[in-house]
Amino acid sequence: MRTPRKNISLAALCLVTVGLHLLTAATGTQYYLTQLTMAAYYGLVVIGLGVLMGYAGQISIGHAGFFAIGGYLAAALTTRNLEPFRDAPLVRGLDSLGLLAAGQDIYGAALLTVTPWAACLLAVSLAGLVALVIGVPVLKLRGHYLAMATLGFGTIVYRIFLASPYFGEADGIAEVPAFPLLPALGGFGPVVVSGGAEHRVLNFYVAWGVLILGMALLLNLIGSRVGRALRSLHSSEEAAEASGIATARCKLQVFVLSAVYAALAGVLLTHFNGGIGPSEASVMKSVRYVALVAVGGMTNLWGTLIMGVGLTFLSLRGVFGAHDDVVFGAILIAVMLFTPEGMLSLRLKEWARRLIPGARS
Amino acid sequence: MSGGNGQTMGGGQEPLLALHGVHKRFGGLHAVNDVSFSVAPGSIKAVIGPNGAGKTTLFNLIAGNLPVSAGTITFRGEEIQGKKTHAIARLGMARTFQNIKLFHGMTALECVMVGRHVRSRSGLFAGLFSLPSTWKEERAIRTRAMELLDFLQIADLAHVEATSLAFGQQRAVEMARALAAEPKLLLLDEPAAGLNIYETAEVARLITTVRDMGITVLLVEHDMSLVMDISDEILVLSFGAKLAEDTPANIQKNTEVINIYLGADDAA
Amino acid sequence: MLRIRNLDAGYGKLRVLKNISLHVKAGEIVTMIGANGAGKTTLLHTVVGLVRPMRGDIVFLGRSNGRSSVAKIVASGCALVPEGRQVFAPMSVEENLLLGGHVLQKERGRAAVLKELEHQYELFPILRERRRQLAGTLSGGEQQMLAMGRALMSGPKLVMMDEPSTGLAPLIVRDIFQIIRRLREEGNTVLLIEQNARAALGIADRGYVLEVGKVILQGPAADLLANADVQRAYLGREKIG
Amino acid sequence: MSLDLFLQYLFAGITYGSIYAIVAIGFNIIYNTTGIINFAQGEFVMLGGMIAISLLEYLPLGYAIAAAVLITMAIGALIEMLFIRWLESPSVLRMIIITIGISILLRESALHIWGESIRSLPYFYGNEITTFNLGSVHISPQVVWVIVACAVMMAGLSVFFRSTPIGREMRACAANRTAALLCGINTRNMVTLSFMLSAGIGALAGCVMSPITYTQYDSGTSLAIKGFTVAILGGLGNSLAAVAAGILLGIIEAFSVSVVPLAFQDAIAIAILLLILFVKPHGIFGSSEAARLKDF
Amino acid sequence: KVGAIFAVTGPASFLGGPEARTAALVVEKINKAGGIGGDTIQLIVKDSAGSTEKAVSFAKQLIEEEKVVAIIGPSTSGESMAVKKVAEDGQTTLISCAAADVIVNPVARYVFKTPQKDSFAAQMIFEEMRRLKIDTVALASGNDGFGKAGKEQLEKLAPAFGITVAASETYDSKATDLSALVAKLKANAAIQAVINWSVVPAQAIIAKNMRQAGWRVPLFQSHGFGNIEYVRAAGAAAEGIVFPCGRLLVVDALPAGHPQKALLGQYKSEYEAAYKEEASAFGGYAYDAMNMVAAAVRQAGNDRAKVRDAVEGLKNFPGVGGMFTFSPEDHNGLTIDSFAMMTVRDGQFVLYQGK
Ligand SMILES: Nc1ncnc2c1ncn2[C@@H]1O[C@H](COP(=O)(O)OP(=O)(O)OP(=O)(O)O)[C@@H](O)[C@H]1O
Ligand SMILES: Nc1ncnc2c1ncn2[C@@H]1O[C@H](COP(=O)(O)OP(=O)(O)OP(=O)(O)O)[C@@H](O)[C@H]1O
Ligand SMILES: [Mg+2]
Ligand SMILES: [Mg+2]
Repeated sequence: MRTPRKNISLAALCLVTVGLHLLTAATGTQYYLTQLTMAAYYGLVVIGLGVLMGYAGQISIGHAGFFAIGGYLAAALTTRNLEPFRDAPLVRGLDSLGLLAAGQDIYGAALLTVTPWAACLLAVSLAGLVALVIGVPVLKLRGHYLAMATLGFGTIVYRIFLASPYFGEADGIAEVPAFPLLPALGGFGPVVVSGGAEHRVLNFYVAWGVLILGMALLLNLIGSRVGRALRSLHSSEEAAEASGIATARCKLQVFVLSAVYAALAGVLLTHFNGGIGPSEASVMKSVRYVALVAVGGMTNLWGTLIMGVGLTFLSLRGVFGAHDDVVFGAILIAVMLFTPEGMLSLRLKEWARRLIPGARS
Repeated sequence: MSGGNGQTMGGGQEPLLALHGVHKRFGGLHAVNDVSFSVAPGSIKAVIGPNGAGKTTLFNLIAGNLPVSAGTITFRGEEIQGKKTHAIARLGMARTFQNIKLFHGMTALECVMVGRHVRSRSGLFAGLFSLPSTWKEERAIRTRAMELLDFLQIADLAHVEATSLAFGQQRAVEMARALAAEPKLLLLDEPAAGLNIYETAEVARLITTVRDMGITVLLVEHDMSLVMDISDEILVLSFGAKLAEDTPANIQKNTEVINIYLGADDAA
Repeated sequence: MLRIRNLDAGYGKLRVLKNISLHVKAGEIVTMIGANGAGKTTLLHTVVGLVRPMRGDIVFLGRSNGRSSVAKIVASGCALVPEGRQVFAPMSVEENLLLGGHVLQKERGRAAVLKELEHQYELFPILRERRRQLAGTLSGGEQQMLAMGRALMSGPKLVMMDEPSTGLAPLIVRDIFQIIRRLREEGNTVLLIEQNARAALGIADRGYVLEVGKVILQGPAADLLANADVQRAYLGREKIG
Repeated sequence: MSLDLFLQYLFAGITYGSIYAIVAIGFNIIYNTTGIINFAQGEFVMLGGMIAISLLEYLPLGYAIAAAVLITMAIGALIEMLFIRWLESPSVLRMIIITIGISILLRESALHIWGESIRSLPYFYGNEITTFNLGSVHISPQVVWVIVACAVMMAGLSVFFRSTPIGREMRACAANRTAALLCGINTRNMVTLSFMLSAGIGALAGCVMSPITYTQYDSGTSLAIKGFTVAILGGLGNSLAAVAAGILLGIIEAFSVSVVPLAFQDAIAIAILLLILFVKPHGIFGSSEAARLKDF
Repeated sequence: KVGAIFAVTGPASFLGGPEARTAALVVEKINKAGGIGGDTIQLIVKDSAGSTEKAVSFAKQLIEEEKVVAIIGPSTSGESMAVKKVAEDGQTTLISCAAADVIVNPVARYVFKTPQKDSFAAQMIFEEMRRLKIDTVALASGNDGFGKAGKEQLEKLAPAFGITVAASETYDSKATDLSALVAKLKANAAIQAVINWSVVPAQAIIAKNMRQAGWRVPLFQSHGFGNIEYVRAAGAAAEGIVFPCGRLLVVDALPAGHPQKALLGQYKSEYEAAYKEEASAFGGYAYDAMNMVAAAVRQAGNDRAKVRDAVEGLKNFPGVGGMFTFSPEDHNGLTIDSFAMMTVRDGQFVLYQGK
């Protein structure tokens, strides 16, 4: 009963993706795709968080931390030169596994780094692992205490990246190489994640493809037995437990899942931007993610997606200028005051009213 | 100890649930004090006692919502004190709550489907990738949940948000949710509270039907008409301690129970 | 004392009460019976101002309640013992009672409150034993008594009770009804909602029967007890079997 | 570590700690009435400092501070009336997000009014380099002001919430709004009052600490995070515990300097706090029982 | 059409704010004077709020979409490093207003910067120390890009001057009290002086905390101290602080013939008239960057590659920061001369005359 509706929506999203491309191509405004690509990655973080917050009811003000773990690790591994340690046993071991790549930096010096694929897997699994480890104690907390603990986690991650020379301290890491996702195949060129103008369209499709896939999986999840369990523990953990739901495990699972989403987004966006800075790990970023989920409507994954992508897109284009935060704060307050179900609920109702005028009169 | 077994306890059959010397302290308060009893499979056992006697606390101990201070609880031959609630639920125990706990934002049907949790398997990955096995399972869960709503005569409310239902209907949904787990033992905490006399009778009928389906019932209730009518055996608690354990007929004659709980002329 | 005329009320667009008229005279116990979801709770909430009337008016002690705030209505002497107890869970029993004395304190000062507190402890000795315990950890019955005690702390002229016997031991139920009678003897007026129709009609002077938001029957309690319809619907002629 | 150094660290810790504690107390006031955390609390601190500094041109120090406190209280009340008052039973999460929004708005407004430059009030007593010497330990007089202000507020508020009727009524509003209404309590006014009170306390804190920490349009945010941490660590709603937790955090921070590079100070301090929170999930002094009885 | 990326809001707004205001001022002045060859300059300012991802997004936007001839900014080193590659790929001149040496060292074709090199500042401080016979110092630096770059230079150059760095601490750029740090350093009796390197209010705080702790060793600061606000904030504790800085702060004390004097005076008075706040070195970075772009465009027109060449070809270009002489090997173009040592006396900046 739900399935077809879900699939129609997803198909519509695919169409929108292609449509956006064609529209920009037709109007010669392909440069919009750059910000659309970035926004899609942030969208991925936000929908992952949406499931955690809206469905499982666990607030996390530390998701920028997971994003940063993904991004920073990928950046560090693919840029930090292992050449001086070429003879260390660990490095040799990695090399023999084919996880290292030799290359040259932009000034022509020899460079030995971890390959992007290996770095990506490592970064994402580390983020997942961190989520698993801290999730056990953190998810025992509730309400404001949970908010505090996740906030604390985010702050710690932020501080560590900011204080470690390995991660470039305040400067972050620049000159991150492109990420060859797939080698050239038949008529298609290689699929790479990189910010170069020549890869713009390709990257747009990669990002939106990842987003759509991520969305499809989450939609599956919330319609499933596990999703139902999540919603039930959101409302009463005691009753959920009594129904045989291992609430701690369930919460942990989504927590890790959403961390993996955030980390993956972090990895891909870092390759796309060619760098990452500490602002990506900051508390304000985490707060922003939470706010985007809220603006989209807590238990409305589509709303979260649309608001997440839409607002980040506008912000990345700098349409609000120096008033970015002000506008954001104002939207936040307005939405929470007038349509706590999310911005979309307003319009949907209006449309519904317009579509069935007969019912009114 | 539960020497005097109720009639329903078949010869030599092991009790489904047995408590031995169970204690629960809250700071200085001894809420449950050295309580031992057992419940025979297929019987209905009621726990009564003045307000604050420790009945709900006892339920919370059995269901694993609270840790015991001392003593053992055996369910289906396994010691369950210290186990997690959901693990106990998996063993075949389901309950309803004194203060109804339905899930916000879910329809009655969905609430009951949650109750099916222990009877289904598909996990995170199956859910994420929507494997065919999940579809099948999902359909089965849905069908079974509808059957239960039907059984409780609230099938027409299946798609109404559970928390906006009237009180009695919410009780029914809770019951359906508990039954969905196909438990061996059903704990009911005041199932008739807030119901009028007809609804209470309905509940009584329901409980006996459930028993006849082979589910053992342990219930707490203040409505004596219900308790005396349907239970096979009654346990009386007072100030956390066991005061009496006997058949309804004998309990009604027990002067101590009359003095502290039933009141002189209120036997029905 | 309380007069309700042609009252409509509900939630959002949902109209729960339809054209209700009733009255309560000083010194009376009036009971209202009705099935689940009939709108009994909604009615009490409307009287006390938690729900706004859509139409009609409510006159309490000669003043219209229609647009007053809950605080004003309570201060004018109309107290509600809510359904589901609603105690201040993280606060101690004594604090709960003192909060009930808010109105009294404003009008007659602290000494009066302390005196009233003592009075409640006499009515409900168990509360005195548990005065330092957090209200949320009380057993169901204890909480119910606390809720009643709290409402009575304001020294109300009209006490409205929403299913006070729910979840109470038989002995206590009788105590509660005893207390209600005593309240009348002390000159209080009580509007009582009960599922236990027989007991309620037993102590009441008059009764109303509510069904899906409408008053379908009313009259002296004894008449209602004898009414065949009421018997069929709410009293049960024989024991359950 | 020499005794001198030890004492000097200890005092540094107490200074930080008292600052965090006064911010935390502000959180607790609103929490005690509404059950929500007001994330704009840090902005009240900033506003207090900024307004006092601006008024200093026209008024002597004492009056400027008093006026700043009053104005901030008015702003607090205004915010409550505009954004909070007319909401019907909002969820906790919704309130958190609204207050986050308010905090962003206040901060950005401050940026547009006062610019990004830093300001500060003059020292109440002496100047930047005046110190008291206790043995070989040097203490700035302003630190004494902060500690005294913190102690007075803590004591005053504990008494207020524990034993005055208004304090009790404020707590009742948080515990169960409907029931509070039924007791004849005007819950809306209570909430407004709590916003005024916490805005006032925040503003006062902002003034007292301004000579030490300076005031900038965004100085509220980091203070708010620390204050929030401390409020939680102590156990929400308990001002006494907040002070203890604040000083604990301050001392951890001060002493961590001697072990690890300063850059990791925050990470270490918060990690320790999280560990404490895992062991005592409702704060060091919070009772788990009481916490379970609150709904969020 | 010129693009600008500044951190107008956010944690680095103390840089981006004056920079954006200055750039606007310069553009307005040029346009009022008839623009360049009859065309007015259109300045597009983007607020990055100090975050790299926004800086990258805006840089791409400016290059691909707005087709600007050059970009000035960003304000911080981290952003500049991230944007560097975008500018190279997009073959658009970028004149960064951030300090770190790595931005132009090694040289990237299209990337320039206007702030003086950290290494010059470090050298000047060390030279002064050698004169004062100080050989053991403690470093304190902010945890932002500025502090980080300074720390690297100081640590690298110290051995060459025979100076030992006995302790090096990094503090948070939002730090509100550093008395614990000061206590720790003070406990080390070998330390003869402290060098603090940051751009944030902590510069005033550390001065204050040192004096409050009764510690009298000399305090050296970086050119980040060149903002009168910090002197005011530190009050009595600022007296005697020594730091290298561009000559903007002491313009009145410059000898009449000094090549920068007229320009500095003009910038200072115009800025202060327009915004009612004191001009700081930060705004100067943008002033120079904007003027360079204008000069280059005047020479080369609207062709990006030619503009780049023109910037690289600037020689003896008078700016707020000093006299710029770019070359293919040097994209900063300043010499150590661009700095002068200064100190604080009676709450005012004055040229440092030695002890
Ligand atoms: N968490 C707790 N902390 C302290 N005391 C508690 C706690 N939970 C229950 N109690 C106390 O234990 C006693 C038993 O409570 P319980 O809820 O089990 O009573 P009950 O028999 O279910 O009563 P009722 O029939 O009124 O529901 C009561 O006195 C109650 O106040
Ligand atoms: N807050 C609410 N929002 C929407 N509908 C409500 C709300 N509260 C009650 N209702 C609906 O109003 C109707 C009457 O409810 P009410 O609680 O007044 O009944 P009642 O007679 O007190 O029933 P009970 O005996 O179960 O307490 C019910 O259909 C109920 O679903
Ligand atoms: Mg109970
Ligand atoms: Mg009701």
